[in-house]
Amino acid sequence: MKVRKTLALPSRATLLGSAFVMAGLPAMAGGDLIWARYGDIDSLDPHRATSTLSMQVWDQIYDTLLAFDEDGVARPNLAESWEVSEDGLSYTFTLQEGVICHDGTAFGAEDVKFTIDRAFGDNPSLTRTSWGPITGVEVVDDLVVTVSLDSTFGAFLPFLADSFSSIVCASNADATDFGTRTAIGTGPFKLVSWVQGDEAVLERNDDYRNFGKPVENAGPVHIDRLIVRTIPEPQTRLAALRTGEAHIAEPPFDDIPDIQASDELNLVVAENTGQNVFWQYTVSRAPFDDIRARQAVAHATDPEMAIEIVYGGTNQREWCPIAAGVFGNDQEFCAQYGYPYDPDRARELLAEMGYGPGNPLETTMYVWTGGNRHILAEIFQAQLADVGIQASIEIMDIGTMNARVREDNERTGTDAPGTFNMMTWGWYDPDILFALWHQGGAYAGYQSDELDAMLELTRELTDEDARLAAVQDVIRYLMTNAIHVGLYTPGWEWIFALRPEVEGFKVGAFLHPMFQDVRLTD
Amino acid sequence: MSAPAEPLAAEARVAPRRVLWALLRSPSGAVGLAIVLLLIVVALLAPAIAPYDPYRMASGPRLAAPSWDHWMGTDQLGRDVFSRVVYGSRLTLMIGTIAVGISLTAGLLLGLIAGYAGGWPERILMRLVDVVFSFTEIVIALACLAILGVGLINAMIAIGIASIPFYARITHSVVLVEKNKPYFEAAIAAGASHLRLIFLHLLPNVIPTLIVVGTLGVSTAVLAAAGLSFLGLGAQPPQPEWGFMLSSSRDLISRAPWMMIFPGLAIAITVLGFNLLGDGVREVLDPRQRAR
Amino acid sequence: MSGPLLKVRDLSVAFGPVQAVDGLSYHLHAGETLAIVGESGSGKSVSSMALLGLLPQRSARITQGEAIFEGQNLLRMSEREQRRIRGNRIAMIFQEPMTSLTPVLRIGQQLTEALTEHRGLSQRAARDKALEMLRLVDLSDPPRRMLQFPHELSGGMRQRVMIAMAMALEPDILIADEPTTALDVTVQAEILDLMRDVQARFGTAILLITHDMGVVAEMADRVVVMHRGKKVEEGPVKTIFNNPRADYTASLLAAVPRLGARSAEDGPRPIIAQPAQPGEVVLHAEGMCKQFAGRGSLFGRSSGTVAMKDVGFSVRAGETLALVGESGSGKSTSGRAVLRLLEIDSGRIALEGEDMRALSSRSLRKARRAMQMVFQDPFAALNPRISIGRLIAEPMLIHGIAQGSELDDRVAALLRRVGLEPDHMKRFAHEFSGGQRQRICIARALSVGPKLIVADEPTSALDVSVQAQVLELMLELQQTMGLAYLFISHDMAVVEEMAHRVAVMRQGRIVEMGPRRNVLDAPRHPYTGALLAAVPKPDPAALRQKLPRLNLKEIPMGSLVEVAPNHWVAQ
Amino acid sequence: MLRFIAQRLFAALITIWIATIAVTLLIHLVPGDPVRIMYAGFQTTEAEIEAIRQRLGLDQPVWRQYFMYLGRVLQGDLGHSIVGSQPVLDTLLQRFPATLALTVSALIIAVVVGGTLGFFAAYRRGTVWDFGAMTLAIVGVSMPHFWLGLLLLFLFSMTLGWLPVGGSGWRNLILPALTLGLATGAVIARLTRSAMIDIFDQDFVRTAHAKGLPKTLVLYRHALRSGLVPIVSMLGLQFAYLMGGAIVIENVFAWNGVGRLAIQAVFARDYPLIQGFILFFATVVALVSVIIDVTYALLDPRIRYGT
Repeated sequence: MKVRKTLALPSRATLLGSAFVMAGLPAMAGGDLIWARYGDIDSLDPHRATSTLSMQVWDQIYDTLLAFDEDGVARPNLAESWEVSEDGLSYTFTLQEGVICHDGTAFGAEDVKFTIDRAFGDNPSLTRTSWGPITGVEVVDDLVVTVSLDSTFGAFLPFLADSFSSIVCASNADATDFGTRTAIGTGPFKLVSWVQGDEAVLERNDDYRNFGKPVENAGPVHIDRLIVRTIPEPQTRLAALRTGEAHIAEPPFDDIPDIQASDELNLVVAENTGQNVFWQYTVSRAPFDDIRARQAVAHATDPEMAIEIVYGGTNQREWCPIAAGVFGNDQEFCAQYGYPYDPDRARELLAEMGYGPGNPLETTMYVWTGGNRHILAEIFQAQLADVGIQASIEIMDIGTMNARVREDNERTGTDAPGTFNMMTWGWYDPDILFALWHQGGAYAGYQSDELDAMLELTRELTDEDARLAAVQDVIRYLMTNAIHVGLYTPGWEWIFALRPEVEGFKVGAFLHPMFQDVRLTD
Repeated sequence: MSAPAEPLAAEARVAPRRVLWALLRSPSGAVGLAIVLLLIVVALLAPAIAPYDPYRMASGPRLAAPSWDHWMGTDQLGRDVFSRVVYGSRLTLMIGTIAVGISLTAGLLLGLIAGYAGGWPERILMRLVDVVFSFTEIVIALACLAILGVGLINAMIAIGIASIPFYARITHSVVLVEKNKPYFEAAIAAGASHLRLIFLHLLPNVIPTLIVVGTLGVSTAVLAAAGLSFLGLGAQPPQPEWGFMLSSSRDLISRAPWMMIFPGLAIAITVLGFNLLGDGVREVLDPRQRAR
Repeated sequence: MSGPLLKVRDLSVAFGPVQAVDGLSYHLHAGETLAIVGESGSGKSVSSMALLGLLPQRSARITQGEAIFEGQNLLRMSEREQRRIRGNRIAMIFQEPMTSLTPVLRIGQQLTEALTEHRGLSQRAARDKALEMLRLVDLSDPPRRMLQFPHELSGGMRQRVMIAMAMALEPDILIADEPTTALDVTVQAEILDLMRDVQARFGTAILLITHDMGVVAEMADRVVVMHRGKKVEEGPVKTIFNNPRADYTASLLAAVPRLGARSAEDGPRPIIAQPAQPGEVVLHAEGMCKQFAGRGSLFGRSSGTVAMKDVGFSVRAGETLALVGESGSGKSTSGRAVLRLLEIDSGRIALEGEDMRALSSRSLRKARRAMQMVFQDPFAALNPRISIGRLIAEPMLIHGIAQGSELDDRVAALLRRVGLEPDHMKRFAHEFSGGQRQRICIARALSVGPKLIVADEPTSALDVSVQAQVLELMLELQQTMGLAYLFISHDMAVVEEMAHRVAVMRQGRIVEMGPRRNVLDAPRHPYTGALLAAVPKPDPAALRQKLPRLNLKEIPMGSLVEVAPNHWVAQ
Repeated sequence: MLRFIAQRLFAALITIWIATIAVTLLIHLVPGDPVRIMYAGFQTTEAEIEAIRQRLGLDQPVWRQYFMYLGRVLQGDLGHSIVGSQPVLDTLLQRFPATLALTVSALIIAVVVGGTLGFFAAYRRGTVWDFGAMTLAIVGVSMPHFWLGLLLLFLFSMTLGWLPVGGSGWRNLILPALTLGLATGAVIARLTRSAMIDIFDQDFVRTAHAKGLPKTLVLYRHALRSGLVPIVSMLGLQFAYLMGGAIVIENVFAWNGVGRLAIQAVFARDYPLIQGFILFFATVVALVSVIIDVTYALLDPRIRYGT
């Protein structure tokens, strides 16, 4: 049983280790590292975007109060230490001394207050609820800050290790172009320029010091510049890697076996990503207001076969509504309530509902673009067709899909059949379930006071064991009701192909790439 | 689009039988007609021609190169590319018919009305048409898709709407020429009513040009739809639409080039067919062209 | 060196299977003018283009024959040798002066390039020569002309430029292919004068290709008559005109209307025994004005062109009023205005006493029964996609005159009336010749029993022999049915044949109007006089005087004053 | 001539003005709630959605929205994109040089290749050369340009490894410019051929031949110079099509111009960005057509000397 998985770079990635060994030749200092990705960041403002692509760049510019260690546990980082009040409603953080923002100003309590106030300001953070029930921030002195909560919040500390809580220096307040041309943080790199859709150029922050990230180098990074370039086509990225136009990139999935077989490129496959992919249904309307329809879809699909075909074993079946590596994830526990591939059972359920060979259940499956998910969807579509569910596929951007799902869930008074979708989330804590399923959360339709109460409990409890039990209650509830049916993990941007000259590249828990140790050898 | 902006000569009245015969004698017309007929036959007989179910996965091994079993190889889900290309012809014909149907009907009416009415309604209408035309079809189509949302049917509608200005302009220019011919004044002098003038006198003289333009328009529509599908805005899986097949072959271009080559060829040949047919019809209907 | 300058023997040219020129032979002596005359399709242009290798290379083929010029066969020369002859020894001018000059090049360059090419003159010398030539062809301010572009010159000026260009190298032969056909009659006269001057000066032989017997009579020393690709007759101009041997020549000459032939008569030639005489006033128009808007832009309108100013006339039943004038005089505008095919700015039009401009569009459609139109171009006047029968039936259908089999009977009767077969009904316009089409147009106009027919240059697109037949039909119809004609034409001879009364138009105004005899035989307005003097006479014996130069500024263009009973002249 | 330029500029302004109306209406034609669709991220409350609606002015009547929008456009403010909330105009201007580089180099390729092919096909009309050139052209016209792009990519980048596959820089420009240029060149070849055939059939060409001028002189001085007028006049439209084609080609080659931005915007239903793009596109096309109109007016003395 693996409740938590350590950040073990999997066996294939031990090539990396051997690269270290081979590096008897001295590593070159400096150089530009080009990291090619399929898409660009949406914003440099950590309050204005939610995409993994954005977070991974924020990590390089900003730093966080806490940091996840290799096991995904929040550890001190910019905050050297903290104290929790008796009632658990007030957290006092003591900050590291001598940290300097990119513009040269000293980092301190004001910056923390600025960041949190901003997240709750006029144009609040898109992930505001995940900050927790914060009521106020008080600057005690330059390096001490107190955050007050309305109620206890079990996910508070993990959140402070996540990129959404990146500390934005107060000196950004004067910049009208914050988020586009200005981004002052305390992270390992400074922003040089960003051309949207093209590339962001970052340069080494010579004042950077690492306190809590699980890397060896505590000082400034070795490379001179990090260039984050957008190359949407997988083949193009691969070619760019091969020609040296890029150093790190996500390879095309179909080429992974070839890459593994040759030693031309190295692979780093992140685990403990916090990502999972699941079925989500429009529960408010027919046909998915009937649990049998939801169960039929779940039984009719065979994720193991599909991911084997599409991803060739680089990811795993995920039974739980939260991803492996996240607190509360337990495959064995979840599997008891899961829906194994069982087309006969699916047909039975459908027959009970009055569907049959001449009368298929017609619905629509939403999928978001990229990561070969459209192929996966086609496989699922065929599997569903096999039991008598006719699902048309609509492929759309993740933003559009979120909107459509929300619209579908909230729309009432219509005869239009409900839809279902291959939803994806990446999160560091089971608190995601609150954000998704609590009333006012992402998915309306299947909400009840009962579930709300269970979810609230997962937030309020701070004791690990008690919280675990509460989380598992929620999981059981979601799974037995076939509301949130896990499919696989991880889901996107978790495989990195590296040119052999790249050394020391690490991907931390919950998919935080770290360049602190990276060197370019000749 | 490279269709004739100028109307065909009105003298070019050729009996339907002779059109076909003349068409067969012009090299481009004959080849074009052959390709288009082939496309229609393939579309109609798709179930008989395709050796496999175009949607069935694992009809063969995944990403198999072309062979006796799979003439055009298989795709990443083991579907038979040849069968998918065959079934794709149905979608292609549908795209051509619907998109051109929309734009032709609307453009024809707009152009006829504007050209016939004259005066300020004409000026305003045609100014508007010119402006929209200058946005180019793809941008209008994108705007339509932004409104309607993605999908093959929406893409067809979007392409249809996007080409309306083109047909309106052509119709208008033909109407202007025809309207200034004495036969039209003769009809006015005979006391003909508006409807008679529009539908009995103008329309038959506009139609031949529009047949040519419409035929060429099918090729434009097919190209545009394939383009939108290629961008992911048109056909959705598992539709065996050629442009969409091309786009899903992109990631496999070096591993399975056949996935890119055959659907692309299918588009090119179809478009070529309609282009040749359009050129052929124009040659037949326009004696000035024939003299060349 | 004596003997002919150019000897053409047995020349045949084929366009695909069609034999355009069939065994043509003639010769041309130095300094003489040889006219090749024929109707459209006779092969006269093709034969001359063949001499210079200007036939379209892909479609035309010289099947046999030779053209000996200075001992060399022009037809068998290499491209290079041909080029040395072209423009240099044999020059050519064409029918359409508006399109024969390159629009994007200055006149100067077009004049000098052949000089530098053939003579190797320096730019400066070529320029001097070009200026000299422009002076020679009587163009004002030559240095300025050199810098102008073709579109800045009028048609007559361009043809002068063409002549200057052709004559600059002092060629031995000038081929003039319908050089004046596209020009107004007064301009034509000037150009013909100029050609004669130039010929006298340089001693050039002219090969004149034309369909106009008047031009032939004025210009030619000898004539070759062609018909359907073959030469039917050749001889000195006087012989051809006075004693034509071939029937075709004779009939051609007979069909040519001669100005002055009917000067002794009051009205047109009677075709039937008891021709209808002019009766009640059918059409009365007065004070018609029309200004065409300038190029419309959203900033406003540039001042437009005046098409018609204070035009008024009346036409009686059984009477023909002819509107004559040169291009742009407003005669067609007047005709269309009367039918309300275009809206006039002011004025009154009354048809049988009813104010046409006051009618609603619905009642106008009804009123149109009383007036019909016959157009210039019979090829364009018939909807190509509607059968002849339906076209003729259409006005009757619209006005509810007949239906079903009665309609068919009427159409058949009308076809017979204009000299066509009833079984032509099912055919389409393109299956008929030009003359037949014009008959169909007339039948269609007649179908609703109109009182007035506006005929806008009804024969100017037709060959002379066909023209004569159509005119006769029109006369016969008028005399039997008492039709009123508003007959629009630029051809004074045709007008003389058709009209009871004549109105002469210039620049949108009527400058003279009165009985035909008065106006044509004793014109009171200088412009009418000039117009009449410019008409080439198809009579080689007639001696031609130099045209009097009109001082355009002094032509009276004021309101009409009655100088004799019913004879009005602008003051 | 000045009057002509003023007229053309005025027409361009009308185009742009109508474009502003069109893009304002666009957002109202969207079925459903555009704000919901745009801001569907995560954790937006009803109150926030209402606030966004107000900020975008969507709670106002349409006509007022239009004037608000127009007012902002006149100040050079095209609003902020939803994704990343960047100023739309900045984003477009940042990306436009790439599109301009692509379209201009493609236009040059198209004119050189297509113009030459069309000219010689017209000159050698009816010969094997003509047939060959026109076969090539019609195949070029019929080929989907994204497919041509993929084929070139496959050949030059994947198989031969001569050229890079994507990204910025002049070497990366070669393939997309070639693809777009060849596709447009095929169209231009056909247009040029028929324009030149019209010219060759003109009386003045016959006049020039009759003067005994050498063929090349007739060809270049008389025919080609006259032919340039109709050919240049059709380039305006071709440029618009090039800009349109660039949208697809930029996506094939990951060329980072406004076209790729547009597609991303459509996918994300980022309406302010879509609106801005359409307006921007219309403006560029309108201005380019003014430039091209003025160019051909300069070539054509009939317009230059205002008749």
